[in-house]
Amino acid sequence: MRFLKTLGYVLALPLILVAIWWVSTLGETNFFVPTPALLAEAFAETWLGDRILSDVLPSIGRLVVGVSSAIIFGIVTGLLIGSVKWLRDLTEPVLEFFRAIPPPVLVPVLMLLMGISDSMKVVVIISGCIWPVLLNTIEGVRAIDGVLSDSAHTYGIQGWARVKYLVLPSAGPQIMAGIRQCLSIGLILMVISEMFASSSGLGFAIVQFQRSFAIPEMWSGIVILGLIGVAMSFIFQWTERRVLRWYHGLREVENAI
Amino acid sequence: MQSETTPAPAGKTLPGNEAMLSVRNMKKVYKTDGGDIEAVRNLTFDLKAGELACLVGPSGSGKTTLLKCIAGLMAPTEGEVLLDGVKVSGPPKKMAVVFQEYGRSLFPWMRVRENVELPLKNQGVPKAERDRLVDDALEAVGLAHVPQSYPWQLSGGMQQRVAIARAVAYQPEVLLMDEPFAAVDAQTRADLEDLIRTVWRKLGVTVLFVTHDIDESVYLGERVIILSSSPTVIQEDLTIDLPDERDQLNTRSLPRFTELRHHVYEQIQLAKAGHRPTAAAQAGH
Amino acid sequence: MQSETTPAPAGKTLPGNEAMLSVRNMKKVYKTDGGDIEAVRNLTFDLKAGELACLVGPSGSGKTTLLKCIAGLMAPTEGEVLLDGVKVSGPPKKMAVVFQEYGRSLFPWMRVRENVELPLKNQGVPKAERDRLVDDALEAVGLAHVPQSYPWQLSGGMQQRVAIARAVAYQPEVLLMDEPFAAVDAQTRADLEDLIRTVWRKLGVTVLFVTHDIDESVYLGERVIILSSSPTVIQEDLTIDLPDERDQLNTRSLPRFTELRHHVYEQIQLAKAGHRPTAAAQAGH
Amino acid sequence: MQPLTPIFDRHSDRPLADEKSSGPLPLPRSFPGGEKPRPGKMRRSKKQLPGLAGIIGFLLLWELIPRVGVVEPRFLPPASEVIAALITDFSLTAFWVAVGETMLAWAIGLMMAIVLAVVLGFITGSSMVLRKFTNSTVEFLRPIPSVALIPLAVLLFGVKIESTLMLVVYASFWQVFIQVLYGVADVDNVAMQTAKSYGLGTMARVRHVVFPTALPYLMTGIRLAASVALILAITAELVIGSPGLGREIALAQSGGAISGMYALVLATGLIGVVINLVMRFIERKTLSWHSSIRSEAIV
Amino acid sequence: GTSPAAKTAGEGGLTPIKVGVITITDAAAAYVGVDQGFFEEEGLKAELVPAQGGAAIVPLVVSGGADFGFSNVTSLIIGRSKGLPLQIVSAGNATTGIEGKDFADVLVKDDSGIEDAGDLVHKKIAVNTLNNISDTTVRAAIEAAGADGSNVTFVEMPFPDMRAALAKGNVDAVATVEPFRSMILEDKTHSAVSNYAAPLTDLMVTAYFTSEQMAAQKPEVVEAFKRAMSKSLKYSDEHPDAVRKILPEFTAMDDDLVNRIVLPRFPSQVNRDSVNEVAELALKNGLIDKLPDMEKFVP
Ligand SMILES: Nc1ncnc2c1ncn2[C@@H]1O[C@H](COP(=O)(O)OP(=O)(O)OP(=O)(O)O)[C@@H](O)[C@H]1O
Ligand SMILES: Nc1ncnc2c1ncn2[C@@H]1O[C@H](COP(=O)(O)OP(=O)(O)OP(=O)(O)O)[C@@H](O)[C@H]1O
Ligand SMILES: O=C([O-])O
Ligand SMILES: [Mg+2]
Ligand SMILES: [Mg+2]
Repeated sequence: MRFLKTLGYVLALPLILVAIWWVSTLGETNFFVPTPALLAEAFAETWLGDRILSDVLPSIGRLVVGVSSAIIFGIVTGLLIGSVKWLRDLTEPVLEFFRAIPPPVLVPVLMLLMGISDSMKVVVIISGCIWPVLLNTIEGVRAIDGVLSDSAHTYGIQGWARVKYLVLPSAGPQIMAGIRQCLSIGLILMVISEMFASSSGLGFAIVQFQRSFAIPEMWSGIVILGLIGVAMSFIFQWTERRVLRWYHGLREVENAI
Repeated sequence: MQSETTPAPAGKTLPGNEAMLSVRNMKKVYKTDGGDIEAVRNLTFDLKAGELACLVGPSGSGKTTLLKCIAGLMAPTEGEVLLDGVKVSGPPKKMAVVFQEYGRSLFPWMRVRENVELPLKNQGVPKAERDRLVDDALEAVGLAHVPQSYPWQLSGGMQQRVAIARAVAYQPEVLLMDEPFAAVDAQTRADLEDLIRTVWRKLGVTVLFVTHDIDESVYLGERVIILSSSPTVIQEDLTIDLPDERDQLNTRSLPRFTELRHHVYEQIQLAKAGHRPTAAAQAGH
Repeated sequence: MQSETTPAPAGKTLPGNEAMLSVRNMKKVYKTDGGDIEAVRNLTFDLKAGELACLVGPSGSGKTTLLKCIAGLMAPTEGEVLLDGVKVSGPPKKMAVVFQEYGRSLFPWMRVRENVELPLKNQGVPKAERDRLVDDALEAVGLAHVPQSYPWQLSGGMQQRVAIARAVAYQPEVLLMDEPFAAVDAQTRADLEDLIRTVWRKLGVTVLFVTHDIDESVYLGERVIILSSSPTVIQEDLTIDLPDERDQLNTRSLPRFTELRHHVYEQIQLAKAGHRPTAAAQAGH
Repeated sequence: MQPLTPIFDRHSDRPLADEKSSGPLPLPRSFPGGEKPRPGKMRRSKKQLPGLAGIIGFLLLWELIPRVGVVEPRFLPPASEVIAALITDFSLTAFWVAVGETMLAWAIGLMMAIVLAVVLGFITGSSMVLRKFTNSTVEFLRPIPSVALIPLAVLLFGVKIESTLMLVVYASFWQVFIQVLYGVADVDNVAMQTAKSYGLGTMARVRHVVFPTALPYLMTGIRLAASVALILAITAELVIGSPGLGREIALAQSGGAISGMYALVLATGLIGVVINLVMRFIERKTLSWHSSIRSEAIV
Repeated sequence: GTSPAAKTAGEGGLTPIKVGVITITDAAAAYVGVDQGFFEEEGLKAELVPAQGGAAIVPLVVSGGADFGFSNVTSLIIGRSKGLPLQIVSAGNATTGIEGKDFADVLVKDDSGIEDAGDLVHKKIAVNTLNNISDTTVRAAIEAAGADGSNVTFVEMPFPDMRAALAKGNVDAVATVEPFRSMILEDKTHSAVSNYAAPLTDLMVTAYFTSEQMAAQKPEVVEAFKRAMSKSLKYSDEHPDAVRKILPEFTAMDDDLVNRIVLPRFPSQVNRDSVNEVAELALKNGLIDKLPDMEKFVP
């Protein structure tokens, strides 16, 4: 019963949207906007074969490596920068500088420094999706309640213990917001990283389809991206409910009316 | 550096190295965008090791400010705080603080037991001893039945008792408590008062105890330090000459108890009315 | 649905439409991942319009829970709360609540004055009247000098007084207060007690006042409702037959005052000790 | 014939009068009115010092990498060369026209994204049902790269600013939206109950309780979105070819003007730094009550 | 959508048209034509809309956002075979047909040991677009040299990045065009094969196109455009100096580079045989499933 309800929530809006799309593409045909049937057909033809192995899986592999490195690196640096005021003052302008550089101009530089390799693509992914984690961690660390921080301080909880028992849990909700952003940006950058110096991958395939006017196939690739996004996000939300159990409990009790 | 209308107000001081805790000419000014706020003007007093002193004073007189300076959480604007002769510049070791904002001082992501256990764990106290200390403390504050609850699942008074249990289990050398019984009922309060005295006697801990309850200050303390209203100086530093053995029924019905509480009450009323002590009006009465 | 060992505990009820506030067989169970917690088992009592009742009970006995149910912030698990004969299903109009967690109930992004002003502004009270009400309320709680401070720039007691000022300025018909004086000093407390009685008499507001201070409950209330320990029933519903005109010195020295406070004290001790009332043991003493 | 603004023609430089001395991108003043006494100014400029040190350190590193031969200078010119090229750019009208185009797309796009995301975020965030109902769709749409939408954008709007705007809005919307969702969920129970019990209606609660609570999250979202919007504005110009810094970068690349290209990239990064300074300034004003700001004020 | 060109004649009775172009040497003839007034002579007021390649230009033309577009022939063949109603109306540019003196080359390092197309087997070659004209012609050249054309690795890389990639050894060869060809030749490199000149005869690399809809609705505008382009191409082919003069106006090449590069030919007639040949090559390489209907594609 609860499962059905959840399923209803997950599927209701997508079904409505597909229905709207279906109705609105009934009459005319636009080359760049395929009908649902055409898209479904293209999807089955394109992806339900060895492309899963040759294009999708390697991409997901790079994505996972990139996103997890970004999360870890973002949290660690964020903790440092968030807790040490002078470090924040020192690094903020440089970080802001890099944050504003578009990946398409960053990639050639990375290619210069690292050559054409998987690790270059992973670095592209990291370079883009680390920011939400980093910024949210910094802000989360800065927002720690003063009384709580004082309590930890007086009981001699410092260094790693402070991070583990105070800083991470307290900044947790905000860090989670950052991670959630990080996942989808990582996916976007996976596509962008495969637009340069590559010859396979999901992003590469989408760009190829776009260039060769295989429009239904291109959209079907985008659908795959969306589905990966949904899958990652569900895994993430499941994890989050557990990691932040106290938080959701704290916020949701007493909301009976 | 004293203005002439407010003579140097001072509590009891001790010679040389007898003092455990020394507050010397402490002044605290808060800087805000609306201008400076002089919360504490000048405080000087000593606490000797193992002393139990109560601190009373009107609301907003700087009790919390003073405690935070002693705990090394804030730097005084002028003057200094010495602990065992060493200037306090950060939270000292083996000091426990029960904050007035008890609700915000508990870690909402930890269960009650974990909250109490954390400082001990952090100190590397072995598991067995830690368990014993935590169990005893929770038992003592009457919370042995909720170790697995989160703080936000508890009532206000229960939260406050968790904070007290945490401080007691920590077995500190110096214990600072900021209105620790404000949220508990009369009976529990009496029990907790006795708990503090027991702990104090057993461990020989130095206690500075902020309270608004005048009876409580007299019942608990060996000394009651009365603060003037802000900008704060010491209104009076009163020795409580009641017998060392105290109990709720007998001690409170002693005539001397009534005398003392009357005296404290008067002094607080004076303080609230803005009366400030003269340099001469120091020491016991 | 009563278990046989705990007979229907009930406070005073009124016939038909005389009651302003009716609590009927209220039960509250908190669902947690560690199992259900039965905070309140069964409460029934009425308050007539313009009555001032105090609520006392051991820490964790469900006073805050009860207040939140009355304020329509939580739904009782069983039973109901009626206000003017209408079932409460959301926060009713013209009700003001002073929360036990005063610190968290003030908006940190608003200055003191804005905090007090907000409910009035929200009601569309004209500027001039609003200013007058806010000024009066801040004056009454002794905070006329800090309207431009943020709550977190105030001491604990000052924050609590801001919350009181907000409730008083709102001019509610029903006023619920959850240990509103816990953080203020004795003298301020006395002043605020008199303030509440003045406001109550002037506006004819119905007040339910939670306190841990037994003297306070007797001094303030026309009635003291004593709760048992959790799972909660009513231990006793006591009428305070003191003269209507009360003042801090005289009222508190009346022999009847001492009698009443002793009685309340005993009942709370019983409640704490786990004693539960029998069905017969109702009404005045 | 429309002015074909190529990479601002280096042959017909039309220096803007006093552009350099007046400072092309004035740093925001950190205090209103500027009537604060000198010490305030001193403190502020002292506060910027470490940041300046960080920048200088970065530039030194950049200078060194090509100089010691990690990469060849003709592919990654040393910082000094690029800065020189950038300073030349500063005196060209066409550069400022391109910056203007990009900043226009950035500002309009970011504004639209913020307004949309705030409105939809607050509506969605305040209702459990709505949040569950839209969850899967939101998660599906978020990872769709703006660049994949280029044909659709061109189809709808042609090679005009609207195309760039669509991509900018699409990409930066999600940054703000998700932050708002989390911010709305962060409301303190006691604060919310206080508002309810004093009869504040839904709108009043959103305004007085939910919004201030979500504000720190929102500010982070806006800071994220601000740079994503800048990135997308430039990428769209780069890929679609609509006018602005991105097209200038593409032109510089295709003309082999490596220093010129990096000068533009440097300019992009500097715009990012300036945007952040402005954001920090706004944050100090709007979040002065928040523990992240006030704890620093006290220490 | 209906183009405004037919209805609204601008001042002087000129019909405004929009032409989506890429700002590269290949499209120079259109700029020369506008400069020389050939479009006005035919009653057209041409606005050249710079865009960044097929991804933007094709939807632009199909949606009526531009009346004509410029693209490489292979892309048009692919689009046509996927069902896009594209029609070639004019030649764009063509190979010089002279090995080693064409505007496109596969360049390799001098010390690579690669001397001709046959040596490219097993190598990694950068092309700017995979599955398009470059890789198919390179493969054809390798096969023409008697080697196995399926045994090379192509990687996609924007032209501007190829020089560094080759120098760093990230790739073994780069299939490049002017002006990058001339820049890369400054390093110690040489041509392994001129991939546009060698394998096919008289290759027409790019073309101007329109949509069938436009061709049906405003045949007179299309005819006028054809005539104007024909004149422009002829003039450009005969006056390389005029081409070199105009290049700095829409690319970022400096004078020195402009004078060094090899210009393509600008044939005034569409070479249908070449289109056929390219289409067959595309079919062979699996870029398309069936040959386009030449009658409709190149009427
Ligand atoms: N962060 C702050 N910024 C500005 N002023 C402050 C700050 N904290 C405290 N104050 C001011 O300092 C004075 C003393 O405050 P403090 O909290 O020490 O009083 P207190 O004696 O603990 O009062 P209470 O009994 O009400 O808790 C008050 O006037 C208060 O407004
Ligand atoms: N959110 C919650 N989740 C689970 N249990 C709760 C929650 N809130 C309160 N309780 C439990 O309900 C009981 C009554 O709590 P309540 O806060 O009403 O007590 P109280 O009478 O106000 O106590 P105090 O005087 O200490 O404030 C307690 O046992 C408490 O642990
Ligand atoms: O949406 C982006 O393509 O970054
Ligand atoms: Mg205090
Ligand atoms: Mg309570």
